[in-house]
This record gives sequence, structure tokens and C-alpha cells, in this order.
Amino acid sequence: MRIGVFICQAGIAEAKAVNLEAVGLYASNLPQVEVVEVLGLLPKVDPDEVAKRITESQLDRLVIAGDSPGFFKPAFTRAMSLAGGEPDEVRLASFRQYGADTANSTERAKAIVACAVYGVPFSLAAVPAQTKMHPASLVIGGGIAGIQAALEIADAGKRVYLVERTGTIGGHMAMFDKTFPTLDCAACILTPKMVAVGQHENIELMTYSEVESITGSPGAYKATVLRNARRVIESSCVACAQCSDVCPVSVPSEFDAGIAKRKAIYIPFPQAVPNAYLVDEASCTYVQSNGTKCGACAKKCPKDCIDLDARGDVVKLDVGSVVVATGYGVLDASVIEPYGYGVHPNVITALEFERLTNASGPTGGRIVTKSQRLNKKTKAEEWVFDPEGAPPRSVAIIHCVGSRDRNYNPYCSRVCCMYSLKFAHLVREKLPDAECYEFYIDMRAYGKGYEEFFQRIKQEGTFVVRGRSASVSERDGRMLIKGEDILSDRVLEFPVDMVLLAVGLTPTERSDQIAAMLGIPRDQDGWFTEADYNADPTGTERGAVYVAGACQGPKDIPDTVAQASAAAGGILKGIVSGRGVDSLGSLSLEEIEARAKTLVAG
Amino acid sequence: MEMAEPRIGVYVCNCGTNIAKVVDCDAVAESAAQLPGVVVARSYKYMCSNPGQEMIVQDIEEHSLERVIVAACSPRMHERTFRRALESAGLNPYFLEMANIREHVSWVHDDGEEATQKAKALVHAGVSRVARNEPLERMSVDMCPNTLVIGGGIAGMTAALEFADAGKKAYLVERLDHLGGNLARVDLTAPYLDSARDIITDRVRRVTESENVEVLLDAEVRSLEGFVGNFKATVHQNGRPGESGSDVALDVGSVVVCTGYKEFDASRITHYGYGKLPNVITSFEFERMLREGRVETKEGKPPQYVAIVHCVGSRSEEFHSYCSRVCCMTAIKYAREVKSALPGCYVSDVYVDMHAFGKGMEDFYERSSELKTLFLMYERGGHPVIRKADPGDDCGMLIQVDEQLSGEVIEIPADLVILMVGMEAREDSGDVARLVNISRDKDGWFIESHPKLDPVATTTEGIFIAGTCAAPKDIPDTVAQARAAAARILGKISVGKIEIDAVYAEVDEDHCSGCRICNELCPYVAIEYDPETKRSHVISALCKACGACVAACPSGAIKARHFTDEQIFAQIEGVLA
Amino acid sequence: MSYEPRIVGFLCNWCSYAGADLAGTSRIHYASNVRIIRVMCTARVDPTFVLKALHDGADGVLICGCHPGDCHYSEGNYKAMRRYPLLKKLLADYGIEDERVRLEWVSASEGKRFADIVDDMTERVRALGPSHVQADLASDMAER
Amino acid sequence: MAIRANPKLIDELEPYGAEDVVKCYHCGNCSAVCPFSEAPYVFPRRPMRYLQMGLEEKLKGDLQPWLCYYCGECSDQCPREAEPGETMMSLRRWLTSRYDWTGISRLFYKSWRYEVGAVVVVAILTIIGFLAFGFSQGSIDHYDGPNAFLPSSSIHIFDWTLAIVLLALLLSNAARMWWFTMGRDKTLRVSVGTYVSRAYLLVVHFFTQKRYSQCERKSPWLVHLGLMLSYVTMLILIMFFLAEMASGPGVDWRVHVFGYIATIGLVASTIVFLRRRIRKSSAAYKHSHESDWIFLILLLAVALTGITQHILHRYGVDVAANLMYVTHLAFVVPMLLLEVPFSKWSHLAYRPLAMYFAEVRAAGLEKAEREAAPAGDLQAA
Repeated sequence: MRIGVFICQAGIAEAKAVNLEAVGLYASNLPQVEVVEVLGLLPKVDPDEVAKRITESQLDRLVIAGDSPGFFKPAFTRAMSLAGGEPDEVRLASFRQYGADTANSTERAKAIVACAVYGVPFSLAAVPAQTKMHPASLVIGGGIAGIQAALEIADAGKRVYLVERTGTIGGHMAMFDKTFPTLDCAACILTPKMVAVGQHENIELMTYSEVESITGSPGAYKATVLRNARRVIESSCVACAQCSDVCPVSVPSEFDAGIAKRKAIYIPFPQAVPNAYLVDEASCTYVQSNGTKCGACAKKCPKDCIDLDARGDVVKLDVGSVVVATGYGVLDASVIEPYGYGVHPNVITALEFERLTNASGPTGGRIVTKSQRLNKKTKAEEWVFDPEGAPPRSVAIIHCVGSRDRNYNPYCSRVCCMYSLKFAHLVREKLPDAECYEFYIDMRAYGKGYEEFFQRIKQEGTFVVRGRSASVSERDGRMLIKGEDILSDRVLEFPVDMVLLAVGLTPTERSDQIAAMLGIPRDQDGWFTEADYNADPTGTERGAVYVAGACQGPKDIPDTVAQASAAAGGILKGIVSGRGVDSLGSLSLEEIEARAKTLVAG
Repeated sequence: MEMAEPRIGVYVCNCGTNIAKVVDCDAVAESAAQLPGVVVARSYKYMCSNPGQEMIVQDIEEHSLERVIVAACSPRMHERTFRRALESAGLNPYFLEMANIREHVSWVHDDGEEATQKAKALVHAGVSRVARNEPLERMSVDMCPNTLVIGGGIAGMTAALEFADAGKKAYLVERLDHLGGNLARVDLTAPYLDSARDIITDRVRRVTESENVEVLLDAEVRSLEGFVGNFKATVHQNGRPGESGSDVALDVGSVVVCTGYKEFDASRITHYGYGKLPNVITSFEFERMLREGRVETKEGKPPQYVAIVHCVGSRSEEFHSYCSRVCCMTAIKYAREVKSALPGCYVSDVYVDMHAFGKGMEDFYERSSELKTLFLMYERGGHPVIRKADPGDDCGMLIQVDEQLSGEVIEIPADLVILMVGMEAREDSGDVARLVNISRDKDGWFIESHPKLDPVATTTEGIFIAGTCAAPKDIPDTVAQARAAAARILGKISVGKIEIDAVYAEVDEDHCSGCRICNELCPYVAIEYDPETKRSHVISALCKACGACVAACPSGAIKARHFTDEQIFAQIEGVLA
Repeated sequence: MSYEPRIVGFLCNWCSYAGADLAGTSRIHYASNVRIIRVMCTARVDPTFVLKALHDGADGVLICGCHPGDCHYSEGNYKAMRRYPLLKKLLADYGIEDERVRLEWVSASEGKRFADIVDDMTERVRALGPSHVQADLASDMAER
Repeated sequence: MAIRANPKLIDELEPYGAEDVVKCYHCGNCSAVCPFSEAPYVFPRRPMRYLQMGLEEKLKGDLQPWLCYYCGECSDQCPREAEPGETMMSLRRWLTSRYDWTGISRLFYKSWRYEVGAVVVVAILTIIGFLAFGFSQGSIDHYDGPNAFLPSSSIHIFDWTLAIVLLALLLSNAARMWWFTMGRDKTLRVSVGTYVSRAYLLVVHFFTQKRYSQCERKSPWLVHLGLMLSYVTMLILIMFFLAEMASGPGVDWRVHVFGYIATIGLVASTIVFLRRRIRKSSAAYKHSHESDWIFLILLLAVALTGITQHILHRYGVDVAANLMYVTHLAFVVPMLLLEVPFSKWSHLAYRPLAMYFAEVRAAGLEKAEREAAPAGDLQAA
């Protein structure tokens, strides 16, 4: 067999580090390789010329190597058929697909090329050695992904450490009101799972904690977890709220997306798990004053379970596998000047609206516009959501806020279209007389029952306007929204009472540290990179380390849950068989090439 | 009828002052002491605290209590705690009743008098109910470690391999004589244009080489009996032409259904002229062209103009109302591939909404527009119309589009038209559903037990669905689902048993008239009708104890354990006493 | 002292009971007239429960379940919904006022809603005055 | 009847500077931020769409590219970096080449080599011509007076002939423009009255460019206005007061006071524009087409040679002055002969015309609408 290797880069963000010349040189020394051409970045591949090349050197297999060689494959396949060769013998050596965007990318690239030359899928040849598998697992992140993964493993009778940065599990989903497209309430379906986690004998829940470091090797990791001082004894707190009643400090509540206040000693929300209070040292007078001031809560607590002087401590865990389920952050809408978030009172973000419309939110689920009131402390006028405030007569929802936009996030955030439609439904349901407008570019209703939901929303009388609205300004107290109505070819400019920004998802600010800590790569947008986009969407470059949910890329709840279970599955098969596999990085080029050889033989 | 009142202990928790500051706990305890059967009644600061639980355990021994009432917070918070306490004292945990006098009383009422009255009533209810509580034992059935996977596509093979890697047996049943499913017909995958062939080769090879996977090609599941953990499946394997097939009997604990989808039949849409115009082809036909490296018209010429039409059979009132989820990206992929195979070719892409929602997709979309792909938007429901070109034209066909972004009705030239045919449920999905006892939605897709939090399980315990048989899906999501399903099953396998909650429904066959009303009612098909005895009975392993059947049984033959009529009647009497 | 109606409440375990708990944790105050009995699902609420309650002297009966579509058992609340009208007809025949028996949907996040429903129902039933069922029963007894 | 889309047009427009238009995914942001975009002229998205789809006739009949002053707001905010502003600019170039019936303009825009080549050729011919003329009838060491090398009287005649030629070209192109955008549109019914009543706009827009002032940043407008007015002043001086200008060495302040101011304006504004283009200071100056450079450089060369020639003459260095005069003309002639009808300069004529036509058109549409039913609002839509 005579083989030709063509190296061409498509310029896909990753896999830049690969030294193409070196790979080319290596390829030329592989058996049966007759031709090696390094064509470089985005070459113009002319099928006819390649066909000539094939006939000249009587090639019967072509290997296209590069970050995404598929981008050029059709040209080569055509060339092959023009030259009367076997089109099936055009093989791909994709650096990106098989993770040549990591440490020694060139070596990996060589291995990938070798496999393609031998005509063996890399994934089949590059199987790392087996390792012993410690039966306990670590789940990082207590959102729905983390909860699902933890329960999945724990229900199998295996030990799980669930580490959550905040004071409660539940993540973003706990903040939501309804979930699209079925509109069942998030709390109804989530809280039972949270309680299950809290009461599960196989789950050790570590809230208000952070994973500091992970050492060791696949199957035998050592995790160091920093347990921040909660300053309230979890086991004995009965969540009676007497402490927070006497706490003089009040700061914006994270759980309420800042539209309501909480105390310095607080419980994130009534159904929090663990159902215990915690002290936010950043705002606690006692802590800030090094114990010289306040301390009212400790005195008040009927169970004396508040220890304001408590210190955080560090625990070391032995685990076999890790699930990263750290979720997402949201883009700071104020960076998009034209929308005037933070400038105009009634321009609010999606999360703020979730809390506003949530029955357990600050307004008890009444959708109201902000009203002005005097802050007694600062003596300044401030805009707040008052349960008795005036409901909006018209609401505009702007899609793709910071998404699909080269100036902010180039990617699509996947969930905004649907939750925006959900918002429209909630507005129309609670305020039947209110007008509701959706400004969108493409309505991405792709999931099961989504398209039907979209049609239903339109029938409910929500006006959908194709065209991303450009700006929001203020005119006599109302929000003046301006945008092109593409389908009727005109620029609309009209006042509404409230503007909802469907803000896009971003990687969490800690994701770079986590990636570094675990040695898993991130893509150009900062999302964790999976082992193989298609074949292994939850595995990673590192053995026995899995990603699940939105930390791998924006995702809705069903897809997140499926991924979480999938990740758990990866772990369970390791524990059940007692054998895990080492990291891909542990394999040497020689090993992979050798295995590829044997596979061809076999 | 009179029954001997068991010895009952009542414990009223003050929860510090949470309950006590409104409810007069001592008074509640005293009044409880007067109730029939109550031998001890105490009020204590924190029942949940260790001393509190200790107190209960001691009393059980000293006063040989048989039943316990704890009046405290919501059972959702501490029922487990106190049940454990009872168990540690050797008492059946179901002899515990809790009266929720915190969340439902002290925290919601301020009038001490009323609150105390209500608390008393709730405690009374507890007392009279608990007297009728029965000792319940948690049962468990064995879990057969083998799994049946129906469908040899990417989903099925992935699932099977999960079991194999875990060292567990999987039977992979494929209707056709080869594995790979629809993905085997694809050349490259969107959005990174990875080789589908490599994915399949890898899977097929590992499946066939694994000793833990038994592949049954050219075979169909004929019957499935039993319930979770203990299914008996009969698989019919067709013999080679001439030979008669053979039936294989399999014992499996669970079933993963991965029967996939079939593509929409484009000839159903007349104005696209599929089947009449030779150069109007479907996406799968185009995939073949790509695989063979012959992107050309029927006349054998490379096309100068290629047009791609989206949403063929999808997002339409006449055909399928749903979105097929993968076509947009596949279309973009084609645009890209055409430009690669035929650099001089002009590609127009006729779409409705561009669903580039996943990782790497928006970027892929943008790159393809940089390749001068002409994107034309038509209105949902307003189909483009394809016709033969006029003699003078430099193209074979003309597509008329009411183009939304320009508001113009335009005609675009085309020599080759690719119809992005959507996914639809396979015609035999109904049979499969009946076979494994799961339900389908209006479009024929299998229904998951919960669309969000349980996307791979079904309402039938032990039966799981993965991939495109549940709804259109791309490869990563399919693979994730297949693994999710496997995870569920591996979990049960590793436990080895299936714990059955002690709370479930029972049919008293002496009273059952065999009317079968309950059979239809049960959402978990947990009630079986036995034609011999002409009686129905509940498969406890499947029952989730909702009690729908109990309330519906005309002859009162069904009993909800731990929620019997007597118990609830007693509770009613209690609250009203 | 004014007349205080006695109302029996049947709450489903998954949504409404949790909702009532939330009312508690959120310290939302409401009338103390409802006595709550927990059932797994509104589908378990046998019409005889309602009759029993009324027979034993309840002035009203409140049944709360998950919102349609939210049922933990996917369709239990629909079964309750179908049963309810028949029950109401029956009660009407007995001459029991319509407002004494009520079916409501309360989700786990609707503590406030639960409180409002209880208050509202209490007022309505109070307005109706005591249920005549027991009186009737007594007179029936006397006649025999 | 459906219009035929032409996927190839996009290729044809690339040399005119419309490379990025393909990226546009039609979010409509540009049309909404554009200060000039208002019914019935909603742009730049719509013209971009026509371009993507290759609706050549629609584009030819479109006035909107001329209504854009390229303030760059749209390009700054475009989520796909599709450069709407630059696309409109390219369209203006393309339209110029379409209005021009000679086809010369098309050549110039397709490749800068043609334009530069043409400039050089014309320049050389000019030099030869004037030297020959000069030597034939005057003496190189006389700038003015009876046997001047290039007597103002003859130059005056030359200027006017040139002017007439140019005017003819411009008018014929303008006529084509009118036909494409107004005349051939059967649906459009506009009375001569409307044309007449709106005619004043032509003058207003030409001399004030008041629409340009609606951009957020005012400086481009001011500089552009400065350049334009200086240019016009110079033109008038040359066309009507050439004798006064040429006579020397004494300075005739009645005309020169204008001359000096105009010169300063001309040089200053040209330099400002050049600097901005070099520094790519804002969206509008990011992409400079060759034609932009050629125009500015010619302009500057004309001004500078003019100044030197003037100084030399004033100081009585007549030989040098004469030679410099020829050089000056070597720049002036191509500048006028090529730029005015075929390239960048022509927008000075087309833009005010477009505004005028646009107003007339709008008036026509309005009338038509008033006759028809009033348009439904969004609710109805």
C-alpha cells in the first residue's frame, strides 16, 4: 500500500501549538508513506491537482492531518474518485478531536497521524493502561449536574463527596421559577433531589467548601478541600431564623440575584440543603471587627450553635474519580452599554426576573416594575422591587444579549431563546393585559417539545419580532426600546415598562483554576474540553476525571442531567470493575504506534 | 369493632422557642396523655437532639412502648431521624407518626390558644392513626446483572460497551445484519467534521471483540416478560436465507431501548418534486455522494449551483410540528463540504431559523457564511417551490423562495438540491412500545419518566430509553443518554438488589372482582391481570404508592400500605375529635 | 366567641405539603382552621374520605395537589380532577354547599398561595356557618 | 414575478471593498443604530441583503447607499464584524461605476493600476501639451504679460472647455442615476411639481451637507465641509477670476484673500483625512480603498504645486514658476478629468442628488400611502 499524508490546518482555535514540520518529518518515516505535503493554514485544495498527485505517485491511501482535517476531506475524496482510487481510503488525523491541544501536542499529533496511516481509529489504538480504582468519588459543584451525578453514584451504594462552594446545593436551578417547556416548577422537582442528597448515607455533603488541589493519579486521587468556616454548627442549627432577625447587617442576596436583601448571617433560601444558617464573613460586623463589635446572633441563638470565631479547616480526601460540575456564570449585562443595564431602573436580567416571578421570591411572584424609595441608611433614593409596586403594562424581552456577538461571547448560549419564551408565557399568564415583545435573531427551539412551546407562546398573544433590538433608553420614566423589525422592514421605537435581557452564559470565573488544577484543557471560549466531542462528551483528557453539565458548554436541564448521569456511569463502571484507565497523556508515541500496528495485523 | 389499644408514647418538641413560644407544649403533652393507649407524653426542648432521641429509646424499653408520636417539625425534615431512633430501639420504623406542629402550626399562627388547639388536634390524629399502623418490612428483589440493549446504532453500541467495560453482560440486538445504525451512513459529523466512520469502526470493533457483549444481528425481540431485575426476553434471530430462524431466551435485569429514528419521506412534499426532478436528493443520498467523492448531478456533471433546503418535514403543520434538531448543522456541514469538493460552486442555504445552538456550532455557522454561502430565510409553513429551469438559464432548476430577510419573492438557481429530511419515529416504534410496556407521545417518540430530571428512565421500572428513539438528538447528546441509561442500570447491578419501599399497594384477591379498572389507571403498569384466577395483583417492585388504584377500586380490594383507609379515617376522626 | 369552622385538608406529599411547609419556613401567617392530613397523591383521596370528614363534623374539606403537569406520579392530579366533579354532584344531592369542598393546586414554591387559599376558604366556610350534616344525622337517629 | 437572485454578484463587488458583507446574519442592529435610517429608507441591512442575494437591479435603483455618511456606528456594534458601513461605501463605489456609461469608472475600481495608469498618462499628455503650447507662443521666462508662457486667457479657455466636458459627463451620469432610481420605477408617481418644489434641497445638501452633521461625532462633517467649500471657492476663483489670480507679482487681495483661505482649508482638511486613514482612527477610516488614497494624494499634490507655483511667481522666479505651473496642471487635469466623472470626486455630485431624489421619492410614496389605507401597527402585523 502506498500512502500520501497531507497536513492542512483549518484554523480551529485549538491545536495551534502543533509543529507541523516535525509531524510531517515523522510521517515521512512511517512505513508505506510515499508522499508527505505540509500545506499549512487554510490551503486551497484543488481536487484535480491532488488527483494528478495520486496518479503520479500511485497512492492508494490518503491521510489528511490537521486541527480539523475534515474541512478538506471532500476535496481529497473527490480527488481520490477522480483518480479512480478507493474513496474509503481517505483517512482523517484530527489533532483537535483527539486532544492535541494539550501539553506535548506535537507528540500527540504524531501519534494521531500514525494511527490514520495504519488505518486504525486513534481511539482504538490509544487506550491507556488500567489502574486500580478507589471506590469513593468526588463531585465538584452542587448544582443539578452535581446533585444528579452524586445521587447516581450514591444510589449504587458507593461513597461520594459532594463539594459545593456556596452555603447550599441547588445551584442556578433552585433560583428558577418554572422550567421550559413543561412549565413545572423548579422547586417541586429539585427540592426532593436536594433533600435526598442531604439525607443520603453515601453522600458526604461539603457545602461552603472549595477544592484546593487534586494530586495523585487516575483511580487514586488525593483531593484537598478547604472547608470555609460556616460559623454555624450545621448539625444542630434548626433554621429558626432568630439569628438573622437580630443581625443588623443587610446585603444583597445572591440567591435573589441581588433584587432582595439578606442578613450577614443567613440561609440562602428556605429549602436550602443543608437546612442551616451560615455567616458571610465579608459582611459580618463581628468578623470584620475581629470580635470587637456586634455578635448579637451568637447571643440570641437558642441552641448556641453559632461560633463566630470558628476557623475554616482543610480536609484531605482519597477518591478514585472526579466529576467536574461547576456550572456557568452569566455575562455582566452592564458591559453592553446600549442596553443601559444598571443605568435605567427597569432593565433587568433573566436571573433577576426568575426571582421576581418566583412565588418564593421577594415579591411573592408578583411581576412589578421597580419603584423609587428612600434608603434610610444612605439617605439616597434607590430603585427597588416593592411587592405593592405597579405591574408593567408592557414588557420587552431582548434575546442574544452578549451571545452570538464577536464583541462579547461569539457562541450561542443555547437556553436563552427558550427561557425567554417561558418569560413571555409567565408575563402573559400573570398579567393578561400586558403586552409582551420578543426581539430575536433565530428562535432556537430545538429540543423535545420546544418548537411546540414556541408556537403556543405566539398563540398566547406574545409579539415576536425578528431583529435583535439595538438599544434601550429612558423617556419619561419608561424604557424606550429601539430595534429593526426585519420582517416588516422598519425600525421600531416604542416605550415599554420593563425590559428583560436574555443574558448569555459564560464559564465560571474559577474555571481556569479548576482546569489547571485537574489538567484538563478549555476551548477558545473557556468551556472545559471533553475527551471527544462525539464519542466521549463527558470524559476528559485526564483519566477518571469527568465533566458534566454547563461547565462543558451551555446546556439545558435535560441535557445536563443526561450528562451528569453519563459521567456517573463512567465512574460506576470503573468502580464496579475495580479498574479505571490512566490519562491519555500517560501513553507514549511508541506505545500508541505499536498498538496501532498490532490492530492492523489483528 | 374494638381492638386492643397498643401502648403509645407522645413526644412534643419545643424546638427551643420555635414551637413553645406559640404553642403551649406542656398542655399539648397533657391532653395527649389523656388519649386512649397513651402511656407516656412528654414535652422536651429539642427532640431531634441526641438526648431527645435517647429519651424515646429509653421510654420504648422502660414503658415497652409499641407506637411513637413525635410532634415537632415537618416529617420532610426529621422523619428519617426518628425512624432510625425507633429501629435502634427494636421497634418497626413504621410505628412512628409525626405531627407537624412547627411549619404547620407555630410558624404560621400567632394566637397561642388557637395554635395549641390545632397542635392538640394534630397530635390526636397521630395517636389514633398510629394505633392502626402496621409493621412494614422493606423488601428487595434480586437484580439480574445482564442487560438487553435493543438497537445496534451509536446509542446501543455505546450502552453495551458501558456494561462490557464494567465486566457485565450485555445482549445487543440489531434488526439488520450489521451494526452502526444511521450514523454508519454518514461521512463526517458537524460541527468539527470528525470522521463518523472512525467512531463507528471503533465501536463496532470493540463490541464484537468484547466477550461481555453478545451481538445478535438480524434479530428481533419477540417478547418481554417479568419486571425490573427479572425480565425474560425472547429474541428471534433470522437464519440465513433458506434456513429457518431460531429463538433465543435471555434473562436480563433491565432493558435499554435504542431503536433510533427513520428519515422523513421527502416524496410526501409534492412541491419539492422529490422523485420527479432527478437532481432533487435527500441529505442521506448526498452523504453517499460525499462518501464516494462524487458530488455531481445525475448527468454526471459537477453542479455549479447547489441549494440546501431546511426543515423538510419538520416544523410544519402538515407533517411534523417538532424541530429535528440536527438538520441545521448538517446543512451547514454540506455547504462547507460542497465548497471543499467543488471550490467554484455556489451554495445557497434555504432555512427558517438557524439552530446553531451547541458547542462550536455558531462558529461553524459563521465560518460557512465567510465561505460565501448564501443564506435565504423562508417563513415557517411557507415552502419554497422547486421547478425545472427555462432553456436559457445557466442552471438546471429554479427555487422560488419568499425570502423573509429581504421581503422579496426570489428565484435562486440550482443544479443540485439537497432536502434536509427531518427525523421521525420508526414505524415499528408502536410495537416496541407495546413490547417493553412504555408509552409514546403524539409524534411516536418514547416518553421519558420525567422530561427534565429523568430523561432516560421510563414509567416502567427497568426499561430505559436512549438516543433518538426518545426525540431527535445529535451524537454527543445521544452518547450521553446511552451512558446515562447504562449508569442507572450499573447502579442497580452494583447494589445487586432492588430495594422496594415498604409503602406500596396490595390487592386482596378475595375481594378483587377482576374488573381491571385499576390496570388502566396505574401509570407504572404495576398492576397485572391474571386471566387464570381472573384477579389483578400489584407488582410491588413497580408500585410507587401513589394510591390512585386504591381510591378507584370499586370493591375496595386494594390496600395502600401505610395509607390504608382505616389509618386515614382514624386520622380524620383524630383531627375532628 | 365567634364561630370557628373546622376544615380538614388533604395535601399531596410532593407539592402541596411542601408548599405548606414553605409557608411555615417563610412565616406566612394564616387561619388556624385547617387540619392537614398528608397523602402521597391527590389521586389517593377517596371520595369516602371527604364524606367521612363531613360526617365526623368537618365544616369544610380542602384538597391540594400539584399543578396539572407537575404530578410526581405524572397524572395522579388529573385523576383527582376527574373524580372531583362527580363528588361535587353527589354532595350537591346531599344538600351540602358547594364551597365546603374545594380542590386546589399548590406547588412547593407557593407557600403564600397556600396561606391565601386557607384564609379565603376559612372565610367562605365561616360565612356559610356550621355544616348541617351532623344535625341531620342526629335528627335521622331521632326519627328511627 | 419572482426576481432572479445572482449568487455571483458578491464576487463582483469584492474589488469594490465589500468583503465582509457575507458575514452578516441579519440581526438588524445596524439599521436600528444608524442615525439616518428612518422610513421609508431603512438601511444598511436591507442594501446588504440585496448585495448578498445579488439583486443587481434593486441595488442599481437604490438610493440608500448615498444616504449613508459612514459615521461607523453600525460597524462598531456589528456582532458579526460584517462592516455594514464599509459595505455601504463599497456600494457607493459600485453605483458610481454603474452610473458611468463609459465603463472607465468600472475599470478604475476593479484595479487601482488602471486608475494610476490613467492618471500618469493624462499627466504626461498634459505636460507635453502645455510645454508645446507654451514654447510655441510664449517664452519660458515670462509668467504673465504679453508673451507669457501660459497666458491666463488661453488657460481660461482651456478650463472652460474642460469644465464643459466634465459637466456633460456628470450630467449624463446623473441622468442615468435618475433613470435607475426614479425614472424606470413605474409604480412611482411623482409630479414635476414635486421635483421643482424640492429642488432647493439639491443646493442645501450640496453646500451644507446638513445630514452629515447628524452623526454623533461632528468632526468628520466639519472637515469634510471645509474641504468641500474650499474646493468650491477655488473652483469659482479659477473659473471666473483666473486673470486676477495670475497677474503679479503684486497680490490682488480682492481675490487672493479667498484664495489663501481656500488653500489653507484644502491643504489642512486633506492632511487631516490622510492622517486619519493612515491611523485607521475610527471605523470610517479603517478600510481605505485605493481610490480613496489616489483622490487625497492628487488633491494634496494639486494644492502644494499650486502654492509653490504661486510663491515662485510672486518672487519673480518666472521660469521655475512656469515649470511648476505645468506640473500643477499635470496634477489638476487628471484630477478633474478622471476623478470628477469616474471616481471618488463624483460622490460630491451624486450624494446631494440622491438626497434630493430620496425626498422626492418619499413625497411620492407618502402621497400613494395617503391614497391607500393607513399602514397597520405591530399588533396588526
